[in-house]
Amino acid sequence: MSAPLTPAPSATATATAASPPALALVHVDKRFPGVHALKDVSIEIRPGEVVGLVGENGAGKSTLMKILSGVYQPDSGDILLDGRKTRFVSASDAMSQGIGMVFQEQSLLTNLTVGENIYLGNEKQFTRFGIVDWRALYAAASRQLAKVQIDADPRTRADDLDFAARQMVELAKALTLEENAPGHLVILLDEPTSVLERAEIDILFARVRALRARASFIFVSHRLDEVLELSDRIYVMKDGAVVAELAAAEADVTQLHHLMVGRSLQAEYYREPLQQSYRDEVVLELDGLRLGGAYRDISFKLHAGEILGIAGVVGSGREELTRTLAGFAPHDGGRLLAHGHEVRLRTPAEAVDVGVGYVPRERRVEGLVLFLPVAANITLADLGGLTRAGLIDTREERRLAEDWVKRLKVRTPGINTLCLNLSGGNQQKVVLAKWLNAQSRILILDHPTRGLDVGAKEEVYELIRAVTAEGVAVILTSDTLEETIGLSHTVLVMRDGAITHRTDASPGHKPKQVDLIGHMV
Amino acid sequence: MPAARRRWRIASWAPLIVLVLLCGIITLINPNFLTFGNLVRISQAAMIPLVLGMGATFIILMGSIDLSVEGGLTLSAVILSMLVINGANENAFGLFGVLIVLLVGAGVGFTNGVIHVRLKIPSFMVTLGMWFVGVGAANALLGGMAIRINDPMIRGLAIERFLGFPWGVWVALGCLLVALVIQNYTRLGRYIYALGGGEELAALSGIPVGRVRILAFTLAGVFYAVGGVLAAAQLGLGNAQIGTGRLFTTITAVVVGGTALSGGQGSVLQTLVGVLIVVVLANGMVLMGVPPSVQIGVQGLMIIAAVALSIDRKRMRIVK
Amino acid sequence: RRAFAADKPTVVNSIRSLSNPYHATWNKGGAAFAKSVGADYVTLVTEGNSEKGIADIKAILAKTGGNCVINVDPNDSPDARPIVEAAKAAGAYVVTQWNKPADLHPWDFDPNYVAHISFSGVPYGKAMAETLIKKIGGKGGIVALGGIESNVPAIERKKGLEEALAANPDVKLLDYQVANWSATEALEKTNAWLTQFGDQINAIWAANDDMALAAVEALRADGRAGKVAVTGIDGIQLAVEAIQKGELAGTVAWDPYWQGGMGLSIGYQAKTGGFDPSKEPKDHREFYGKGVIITADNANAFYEENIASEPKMDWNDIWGRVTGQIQY
Amino acid sequence: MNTMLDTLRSDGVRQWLPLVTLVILVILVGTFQPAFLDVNTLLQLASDTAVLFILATGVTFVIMLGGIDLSIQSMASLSSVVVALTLARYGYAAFVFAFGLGVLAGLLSGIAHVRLRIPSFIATLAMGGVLYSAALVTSRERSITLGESERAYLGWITGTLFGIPNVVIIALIVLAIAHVLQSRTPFGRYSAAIGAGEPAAYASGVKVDRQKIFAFVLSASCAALAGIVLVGRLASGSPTLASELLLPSIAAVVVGGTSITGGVGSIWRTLVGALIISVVRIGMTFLGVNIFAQNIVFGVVLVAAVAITIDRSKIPIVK
Ligand SMILES: Nc1ncnc2c1ncn2[C@@H]1O[C@H](COP(=O)(O)OP(=O)(O)OP(=O)(O)O)[C@@H](O)[C@H]1O
Ligand SMILES: Nc1ncnc2c1ncn2[C@@H]1O[C@H](COP(=O)(O)OP(=O)(O)OP(=O)(O)O)[C@@H](O)[C@H]1O
Ligand SMILES: [Mg+2]
Ligand SMILES: [Mg+2]
Repeated sequence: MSAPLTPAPSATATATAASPPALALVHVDKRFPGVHALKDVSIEIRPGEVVGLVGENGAGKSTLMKILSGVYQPDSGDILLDGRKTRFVSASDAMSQGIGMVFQEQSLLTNLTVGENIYLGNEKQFTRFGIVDWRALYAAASRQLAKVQIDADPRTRADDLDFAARQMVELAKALTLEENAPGHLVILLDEPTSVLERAEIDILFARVRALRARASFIFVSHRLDEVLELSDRIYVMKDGAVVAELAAAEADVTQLHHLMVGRSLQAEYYREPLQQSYRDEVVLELDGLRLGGAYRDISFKLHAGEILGIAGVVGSGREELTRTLAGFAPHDGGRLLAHGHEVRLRTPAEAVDVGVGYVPRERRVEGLVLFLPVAANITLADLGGLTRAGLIDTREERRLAEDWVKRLKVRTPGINTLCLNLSGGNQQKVVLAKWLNAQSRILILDHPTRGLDVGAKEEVYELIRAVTAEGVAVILTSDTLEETIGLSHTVLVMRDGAITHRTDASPGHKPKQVDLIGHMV
Repeated sequence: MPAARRRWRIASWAPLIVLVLLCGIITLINPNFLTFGNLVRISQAAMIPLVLGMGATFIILMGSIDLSVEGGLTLSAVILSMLVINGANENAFGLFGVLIVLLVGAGVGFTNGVIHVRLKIPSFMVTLGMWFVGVGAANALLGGMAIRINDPMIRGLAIERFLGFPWGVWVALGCLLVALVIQNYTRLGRYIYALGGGEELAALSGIPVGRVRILAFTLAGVFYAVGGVLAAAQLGLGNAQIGTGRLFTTITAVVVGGTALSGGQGSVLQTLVGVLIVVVLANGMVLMGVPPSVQIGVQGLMIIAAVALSIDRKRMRIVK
Repeated sequence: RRAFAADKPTVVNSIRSLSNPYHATWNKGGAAFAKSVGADYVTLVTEGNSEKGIADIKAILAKTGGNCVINVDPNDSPDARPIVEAAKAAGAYVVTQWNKPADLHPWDFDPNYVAHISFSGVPYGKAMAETLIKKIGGKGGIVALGGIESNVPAIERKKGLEEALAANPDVKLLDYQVANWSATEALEKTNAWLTQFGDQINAIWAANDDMALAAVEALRADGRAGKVAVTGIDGIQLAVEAIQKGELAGTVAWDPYWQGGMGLSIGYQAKTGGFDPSKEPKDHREFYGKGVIITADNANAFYEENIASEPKMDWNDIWGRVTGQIQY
Repeated sequence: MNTMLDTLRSDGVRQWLPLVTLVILVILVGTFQPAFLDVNTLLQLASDTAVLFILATGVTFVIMLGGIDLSIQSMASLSSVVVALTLARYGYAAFVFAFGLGVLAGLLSGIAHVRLRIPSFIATLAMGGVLYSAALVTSRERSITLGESERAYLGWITGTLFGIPNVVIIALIVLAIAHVLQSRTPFGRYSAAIGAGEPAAYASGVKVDRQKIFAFVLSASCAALAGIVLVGRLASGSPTLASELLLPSIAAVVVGGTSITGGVGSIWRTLVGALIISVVRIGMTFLGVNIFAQNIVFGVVLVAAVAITIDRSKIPIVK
């Protein structure tokens, strides 16, 4: 891609003179096999400051954060802590020097309790003669949980918490530094908000602001408005280099977008003009559908070419509903008709058979086989169609895969690259390619843009528009209401397992967010 | 949330329920089963698998596997037989000899761990190699013969009793206690679970992953050495076949107890239950008069039944 | 062929493993013989794996170009046929012991298949059972530990036991369990019996010494050492010592030292022209060797002659222990 | 050590490492004992590897999926017993019968594993016990030697074709079929997908259970075939005929570089692995390695071979 746009403004120099930065990277370089992840990056974080970090998928944000937190070591360049050169040989080393991190991927161990997770790697303070005093540890963990206003027993196993709660626990974990490390802290937040609802985001932001007396923060998010809201100063990264540094007060979303992607934000972000009215053909019909305590009495019709957005908070039953339609949790009451035939989807295989494709929220677990090549992932759901006399037609497979890679503009070195090595947005495109290749008529999109940068999001939106234009029906649950409204023809709101509201959302009739929120809580 | 935790509890009790059921059935068929004498014998039969199971549990909790059980045990038993008062040489190191044997066990485990971690070779293969090496070395030391142990202290483990149970059983219970403390009250124990739950995540939390692995293998090696001491005490001799057949019993016991081979789930207490299930099953088979040639088959079916009854299907969505 | 006819043939023992005293002693006998004629000596072990055993033998045949003598205790009786066939094809001479199919005969592979040596399990299994029966005064309960079920010696020894019992109706066989020649398993089975039969057990018959010694240990741990009579078979050193101490009532010594050396000697003399196998009578081709029954009466003497000192063997006395042709 | 490994990191080189290891071992033994490189010796080596390879091939299918099959040696022994018992009466149908029994046993292991959700380690260990008991009972606990007339049916196993032993040809046919199954059919692809990421495969509509059951069927039927070949080689059947072949088979799979946790591997690797095991074993005999040192050398060489052959870049975490 293109070379860095502008050198970092010299404003930095003057500021440094005033107070030494709490933490700084000076001319840091980092390479992975085949990837130059960080190119001569210099940034600094001043005491009490919240620094925003934005950039496309793969721009190098997480790599930078991991260098700051001791997970990776730079190939060259220096790390300055309070103006002194230092090295972090490991994550625990960085922690002991006051650097804490909330990782982008969910990083709680689900087989341990919340309390154990919070102090994992940090039990020493509760250890006497090698024996851990669990009572003290859990009491301390309770105090940490209270900080992030999570009302959970620290003895709960982490996998009994939902994603949002886990994210808050991770924050609580990073905040243990407050007690453990002397002096000024730097807390690195890598996309902490991507799984959070607005209310929880508010808690998080309040917490960050309250802590500024003791800590500086780096905040990474793909939601540019949030970055503008929370940060004092913003670094923009592109292709491994810092291409701009600006004060948040003087920046706006359009400008950030331009700096990140190299082109302007399209006025029509959700491609609304491309939204066509859907067809009459009903592909999926739910009639009084019910599943245990999860949801009940769900009825709607999904038409070819329609995007049906489902809004609702955690626990509203929308997650279970999408899992039912994808074949993971068969309903136990009511009727479900696919293309006019009554079905009960007991396994994803049965769902695939009736034309359903599922784009899961946990892309790296359920979406892709990370250790298989791109081509194998694309054809995985429809190998039958590639099989001649029992054998896979590998030539045809290659052709198809290359075709999809081209059509969806998947950025990959080749179709034989392991999916593991693709960026989030490109991984998501491969998931979509898989279902398009299987000729799915019904796509269940579960948070399809989670973790994607604005540019990648736009491409995914465009893709969704394109497939619906060809008659594919979509059921969408999304991270933000804005996205749900922007994309959908119809929006359903669920609360406590039932539909509380349904509204038309075709262009020109888009409902307001506040109206929907009223039905959600 | 509380509901979820209760479900977990019940699932981990399931093996115990299976054990009680099994004991009930055997007692119905042969009331001798519940005599004190038989309980002592079951405890004698269980003491070695229990000690070995403690070591293997830690390894399996990490998601690894240890096939060097027999190698470690055999080498330890043989070296012990050469160090304490015996029928082949003039050595009489006594307790000090036991200590040396424990160090040998630790050395075997440490070697496993270091090769596994530093050369990044799957534990399956490293420990398979160590199995051959351990038994081979024991064999080379003995030159094929067997050495009788005459040390009264060692023999006492199998013969002398305290509160009706042989000392070896108390040693095994001591090992259980040590294992429980390590599992529940030390950082090593916690880190072992963490590695089993997700090694990359554990590393991100600053856990020295490689060191934990090496330590766990070393610890397991020590347990196998204790198993070797008990086995030598029980048979009154050291020979190169003393470990034969113990590996699969050990792993079966661990899994029957409900510890997942994929790591992260289970505990040494569950292994105690698993060991008892396996030992009671073997004991009961004889008591119930099952013909020898079908015993192993019946045992297989019973183990399938036991595991089917006691596995927590909710937690283990993926079973490999 | 690479090897010159003038070269001394390599002498090879193929046995189950070197981790049991029986075969370890066998191996010593083989080494002693090799030394006596100045031949190269090779030991092969099957580790209980028939495929490995056969493959190793074929490797030796290839390596020596057939200029070798093999004395083999096949892992399982079926193994004997491919071993003999391979030896014949390579021109090597072979002696088998213990295991071979009933319809495989040395005289069908003249001259390469020199002889098969076995020890009838039946009379010795019976003798041990009778030792026990005498010891317990002609009546009482007895339990028995058997070897690997498909194994010929295990089957024969069990048959001897049954014959003895048939002749003594007052002695009851409480249970027969298979412990696969293994001490560990024998210990477990004995433990279970102690529960099941308690004081009904007066004697334990074991198909080999390892199992018998394990039974003794189980009794000792249960506080019954000396109260129950036990016999083994094989005559390993520890068993003889146990008889001396009065812990074991009897065993049978096959003299593995003799087996390891004499098997080679027979083959070696045939190979080097000492005699022509095809001219020997059938009872020199398929014969029972002589076992020595050891009880408290002769244990000390046996110990002195065979264990305390290196046994003295006349390796040229090749037919000295023939006790008759094998009957199938 | 590490830098040397680094230079070998590129995919093209890495792929050939197992084969290179094998060739180096062969040359090594051959240097000291030229008789080892004799065509006949090498053919002998190939025939001696056939049974091991067939067993290992079967278990490769299961290992690719992330499971394990510990019942193969009992299955092979049972198969030998069944053939030996029925050959006189039914002729060639005896082989079909034994093979069918393999299919059935695999079906049962597979179903016990997926339906009852029992780890394959335990399910197949237990199944192995059941099969062993079945072999003991049907053979009445002894080995069954085949008579002259029955041995006539074994020509297809014991004979040679253009100087190549038939067992080698049988092994090559197994290799060809297994290779195609593994690399060219949906089943092979699904196995890799399940081994590398079961949740994603499941969510993509792969019938995970069915693939797993099929893998166990393949494994057990390969074991049955191995048993049949053993009957040919030993002219008899016995409940312990295939004893001690389990671990070498699994070791062959792993030594070839297939990941024991599944997802990565191939039949080619298993072939090379089986040959490495044979070469090391027979090579020690050829080189005259002290009998007491053999087990130690064997263990060390196995570990060293794996250190070279496994492809760490495709295994997320080495466990
Ligand atoms: N461990 C690694 N090995 C090889 N390449 C890596 C590794 N980690 C990151 N990369 C590569 O380095 C580049 C930067 O990745 P990084 O994760 O820092 O991006 P990011 O800005 O955090 O993206 P996102 O917004 O998707 O989180 C990418 O091309 C990525 O593929
Ligand atoms: N929620 C889940 N997430 C991931 N994997 C799952 C989940 N539920 C089940 N599995 C896995 O999928 C397998 C179950 O597959 P499934 O029952 O769908 O096969 P199937 O299509 O029914 O096969 P068959 O047609 O032969 O019955 C199990 O092996 C289990 O490990
Ligand atoms: Mg990132
Ligand atoms: Mg199903």
